[in-house]
Amino acid sequence: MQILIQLFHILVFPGLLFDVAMGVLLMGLNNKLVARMQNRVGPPILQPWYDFLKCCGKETIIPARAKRAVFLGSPYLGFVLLISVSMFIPFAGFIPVTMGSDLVVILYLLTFVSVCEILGAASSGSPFAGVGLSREMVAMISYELPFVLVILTVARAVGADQPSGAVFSLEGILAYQEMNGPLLFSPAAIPAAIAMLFVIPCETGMHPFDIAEAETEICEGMLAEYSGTPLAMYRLTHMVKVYTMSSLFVAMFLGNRFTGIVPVDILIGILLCIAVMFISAALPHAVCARLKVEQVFHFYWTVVTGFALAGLLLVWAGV
Amino acid sequence: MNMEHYPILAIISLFLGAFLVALFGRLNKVLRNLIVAAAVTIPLCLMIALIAPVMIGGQVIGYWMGNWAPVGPWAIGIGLEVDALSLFFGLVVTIAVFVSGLYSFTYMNRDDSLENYYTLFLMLSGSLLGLVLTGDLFNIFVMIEIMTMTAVALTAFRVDYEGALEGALKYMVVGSIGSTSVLVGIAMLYSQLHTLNMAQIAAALPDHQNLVTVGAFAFLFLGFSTKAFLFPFHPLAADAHAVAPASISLMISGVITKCGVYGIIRLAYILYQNINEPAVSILITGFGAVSCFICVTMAFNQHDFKRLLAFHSISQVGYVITAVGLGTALGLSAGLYHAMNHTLFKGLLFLCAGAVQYATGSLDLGRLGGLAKKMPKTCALFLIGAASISGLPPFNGFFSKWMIYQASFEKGLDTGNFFYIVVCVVCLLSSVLTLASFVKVAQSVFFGQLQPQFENTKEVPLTMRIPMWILAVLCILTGVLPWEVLQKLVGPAAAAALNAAGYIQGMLGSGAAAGAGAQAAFSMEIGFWGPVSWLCLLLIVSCAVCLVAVLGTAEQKSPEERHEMDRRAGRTAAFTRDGFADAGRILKPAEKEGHYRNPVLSGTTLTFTGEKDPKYENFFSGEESEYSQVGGGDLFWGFKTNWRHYFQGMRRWHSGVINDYTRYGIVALAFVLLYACLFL
Amino acid sequence: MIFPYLGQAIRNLFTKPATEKFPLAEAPAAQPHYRGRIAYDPSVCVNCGMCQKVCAPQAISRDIHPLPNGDQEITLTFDLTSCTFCGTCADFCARHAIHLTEDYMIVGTKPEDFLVSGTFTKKKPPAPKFTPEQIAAMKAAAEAKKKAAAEKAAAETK
Amino acid sequence: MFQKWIDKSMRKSPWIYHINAGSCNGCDIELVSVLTPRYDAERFGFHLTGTPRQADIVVVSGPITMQSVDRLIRTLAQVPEPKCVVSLGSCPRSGNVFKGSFAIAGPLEKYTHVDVSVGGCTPKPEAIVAGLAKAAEILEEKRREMRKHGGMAPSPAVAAAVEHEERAEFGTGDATAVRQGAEQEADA
Repeated sequence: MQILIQLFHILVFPGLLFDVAMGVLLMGLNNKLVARMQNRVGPPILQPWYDFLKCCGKETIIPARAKRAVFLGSPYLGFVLLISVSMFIPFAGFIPVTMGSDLVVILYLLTFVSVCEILGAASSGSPFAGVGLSREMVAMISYELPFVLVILTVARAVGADQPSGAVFSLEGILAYQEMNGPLLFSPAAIPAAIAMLFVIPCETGMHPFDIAEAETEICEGMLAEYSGTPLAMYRLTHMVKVYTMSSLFVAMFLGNRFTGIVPVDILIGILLCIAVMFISAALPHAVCARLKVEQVFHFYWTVVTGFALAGLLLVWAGV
Repeated sequence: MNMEHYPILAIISLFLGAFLVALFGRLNKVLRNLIVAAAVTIPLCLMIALIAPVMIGGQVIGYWMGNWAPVGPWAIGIGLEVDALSLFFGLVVTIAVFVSGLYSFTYMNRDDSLENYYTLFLMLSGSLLGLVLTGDLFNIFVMIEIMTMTAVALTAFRVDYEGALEGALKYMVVGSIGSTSVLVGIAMLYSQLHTLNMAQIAAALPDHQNLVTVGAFAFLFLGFSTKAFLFPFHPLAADAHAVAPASISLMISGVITKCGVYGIIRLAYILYQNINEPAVSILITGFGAVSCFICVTMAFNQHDFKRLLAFHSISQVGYVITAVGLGTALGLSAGLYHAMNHTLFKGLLFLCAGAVQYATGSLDLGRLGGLAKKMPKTCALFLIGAASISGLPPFNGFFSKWMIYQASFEKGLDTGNFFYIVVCVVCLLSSVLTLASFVKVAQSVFFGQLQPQFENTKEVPLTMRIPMWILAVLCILTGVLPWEVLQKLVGPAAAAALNAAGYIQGMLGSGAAAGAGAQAAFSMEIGFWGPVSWLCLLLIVSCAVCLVAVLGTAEQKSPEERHEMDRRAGRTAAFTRDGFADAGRILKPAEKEGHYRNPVLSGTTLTFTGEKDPKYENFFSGEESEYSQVGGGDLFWGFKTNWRHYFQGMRRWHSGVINDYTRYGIVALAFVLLYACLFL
Repeated sequence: MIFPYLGQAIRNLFTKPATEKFPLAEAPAAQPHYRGRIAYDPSVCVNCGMCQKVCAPQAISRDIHPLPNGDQEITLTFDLTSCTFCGTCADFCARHAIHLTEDYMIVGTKPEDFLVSGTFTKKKPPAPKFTPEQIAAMKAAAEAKKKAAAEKAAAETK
Repeated sequence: MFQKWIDKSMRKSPWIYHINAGSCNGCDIELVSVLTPRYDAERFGFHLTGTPRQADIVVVSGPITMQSVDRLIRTLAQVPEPKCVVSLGSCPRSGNVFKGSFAIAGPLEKYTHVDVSVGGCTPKPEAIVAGLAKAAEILEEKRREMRKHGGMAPSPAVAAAVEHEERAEFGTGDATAVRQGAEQEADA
């Protein structure tokens, strides 16, 4: 019986189906909000779902030069890895996999998901994909530094009184927030939260920072040679990553169990995810133009790292 | 024959093998290979046999050569001391020696005078094993000398290879600085303590502390860090590894650096037991972190596959030294675990580089590309190695790096010293840069477009791939079962290093005393990470995804089937527009022939004479797809432009001139001496 | 990295979007003098061919098909896919048979969706009442009468 | 299982790839203006992509100049099935004022079957939106037919042949020659 509940948790509620549904919802809302901010009607909320279905229906062309196994395999591997990441992140009190979710493990799994996309691009053998994957790598280098600093800050802020000095596991962080309120309200964590809000658009490749899939400059960059179901899987990974990152932010800074009543918690959790997505992804998308490669790198290693370092120093000083 | 004699037997079998190959090697090839194979497998079996008593039993083997038992407190003869730490490094050495020997049977078959090669190779392996197992300080110096000289000779084995002699010369000159500083250190210690046996030194040192022993510490530390190619000495590592044959660069980067690490651990944890002093810990961790960061950024720009791997091996050794320098139990076990992982995945990567060189003859990242289709198995092996070194979860690099971050962060919090937080961030950052450079290698060697001249490269023979598969399987095993490896191998080794009393008692006691060797009492409160249960989680989710994928999409027919279906159903091309004719005839949109190439109608698609079906060609915004590989130097443009001043400084600094490198060595020696006198 | 128009973007969230409801509602009318689809009134046309002569992209084709009773059945086809909607034909048409309407929804899947044609039959001009000989004779009679009148006038003045 | 949904979703998310075969850029700016807030084609899921691999509707503008024929043919071949071709403005369909010039390589019909044409020399954005919506519907039918034919939409040539017979009486081509061409090819 326990297995069935476990399977339900893995495959349906906080697992596969819920992630996909939330990913589609968040991406649809994101497009709608961006459109409304640009004073136009914007696509229906379920548009990402129609895009996914349409891509599934299309023919899959495998270029002669591509390495077939890696070309077809890496989209699915990337998606499955991302679902396993989103299962580490507790949502509204539900921890789908009782395996102890650790921030460093999540950091490295997210890196693995981007590596899968890079492998797919490399295996397609197209020069556009080559440029795309080099830009994706530069983007990864640029957002990894602030992301690491934020993780260290949160671990220190939560674990100050613990014997080991730092709590990296998300359950510990949530337990701490249950006792003394969301982390966001303590002054030390505000710069770290701002830094994290900047990291989310670059990690998920949203508009101002999507130097890897710039459709105008390098013809869809990494996905230049993809069509059909592999392309659908990559776009689905892109959508679910938006959900994973915003639910990670909610788990890290806003806590999980708000009222104790499960359905209400889930609703609040969803609304918070939407709010985080709006601030971090929709606003910059509607307002800014795409940055150049070294502008992204320069911006992340000076402004965003400045916020993250300020957070770390504040926490270090024991505020 | 009880297992007292196993250590000396292992060392002797290697040296004996070297001697026999020198004698009979020239006679016939098969005999020579047989001797080498025997000489290489015996120590491995002996070391594995020793695991049970030493690692799990916790016994410390003290073995006096020539049965010169100690007289009272004074140790006269040379003693072999094998505790869990020595055995751990012994295992690492013998695995690398076994794999490298197996690999060089086929890898070197295109060279000549191979008996010299195998003599030097077995001498090198014997000296490495001797260095690790000996309990006598001067014996360590003797083994270091043999190791350096044979490594120099082997680096220059392919004399005609461009840069081989220069690399070997540099290695000899700067290597000898290291050896002489070790010798000076030993002399200073001997002058104070009148003994050379490490256990006795460890016992006598605490009450003989004066300026001379502090100077000896500085000399010894610098000598060992030269062997480990740490910060000021790392450029020569790149020159030496890049030109040596692949099996030898595996030995240099995988094992010789580990002996430098072993020396530093022995020095700081057992002899002087001063690792917990903040000054010593900061010195060692500082060296480790700086060499880790500088070598990763240097590796970023390399154009040669093996030079890039060389710089990466020094940055990984930097990780190990950082972890070792922390002094906490968690830090030391993280360092040891990463040392073992490093030998495995770095060996695998060097053997892949050797395979690429064997198959295509070139290692230039700018010219290679698209080898995945020609050498699929080597590409798979390379991906396993690259995933392990960049620390992706199911592979072994991840767990040890994670332990290092956790250890350095907690050390920073306990001591309240912000230096360790900076070290932790630098390590995390180097991990991303490692991943970046291996993405660069993957794109410019295996993926991307194949250059016409490498059209007929073939896969390397199976005998070369077996050692690579051994290393790959070990990489995956140590990655998927981290807790077992920690309990069985790394834990006892760390415990042995931490309790110096056990070491002394083991040696000077009744020679086979049952030392303490209790399981390390350090608390391993790493966040829980069960890779096995994570993998079955992956399995469940991937089954669900594949189920949906199979149901959802229309079945994809291959182009030939589709063509056949068209033909059978009579649906063929007969364009009806007035400018057309039936299939096959060249269309003449414009009457004049001129430069313009007429499209030909073939089947259902319009193509051009002599050009492949554009549908399956890469998208070149309409142009005919010709060779234009994006790889090697033109990747990571954004990062390089932002850091161009740093990289220009690095290029000026790594001038490649021997006197510059020796000057850096002397400056480093002066700095360490000054630092030791001031702070220790 | 600055965030321009942030305030404007937030305000837009709460204002009505400026998008036309085109496909859901019917298409908005074009500007007053928009040159759209060609309308050809065959009844007025006299087949002078001026429009065909001045049409730059030769979009207009004329097909004159003689009928058995001598009439001509003339069809003019305007091929909208090769028309640049410059309106020159409408200006030069003396009979104002062609004028460009404001219908811009020129969308079609088959070529003949874009063909505007009109046919009219040009009556055979009525046969002259007199045959040429009769005309010659009548002419001769007229002159004779004129001559006679002139002689009579001359006689009276003498 | 999802097949019906997928057919419907073909109409709901048609992605556009624009090929400029020598156009005067009048139609190009009109096409891009379709995505602006005033006309907002994104309401119906239209999305301008960078590669033909991700395209469903290929919009061609301009009178197929000599230089652009190679590129047009290669790019059209690289679009995955079911695809639609939309000609924008009157140039692709007839060459407009450049008809008969040495520099253009004939109407678009010569290289592929044009599904929808949007007339007007720079057609108004509403006309383009209507044309694209029409193409989206055709996409859905093509997808349904593709499923019946087992993964391969009827090749454009056949569609052209069938369509030509209806127009045979229009007198621009001899239908019978067409059928012989088909049989000849069939048994070859």
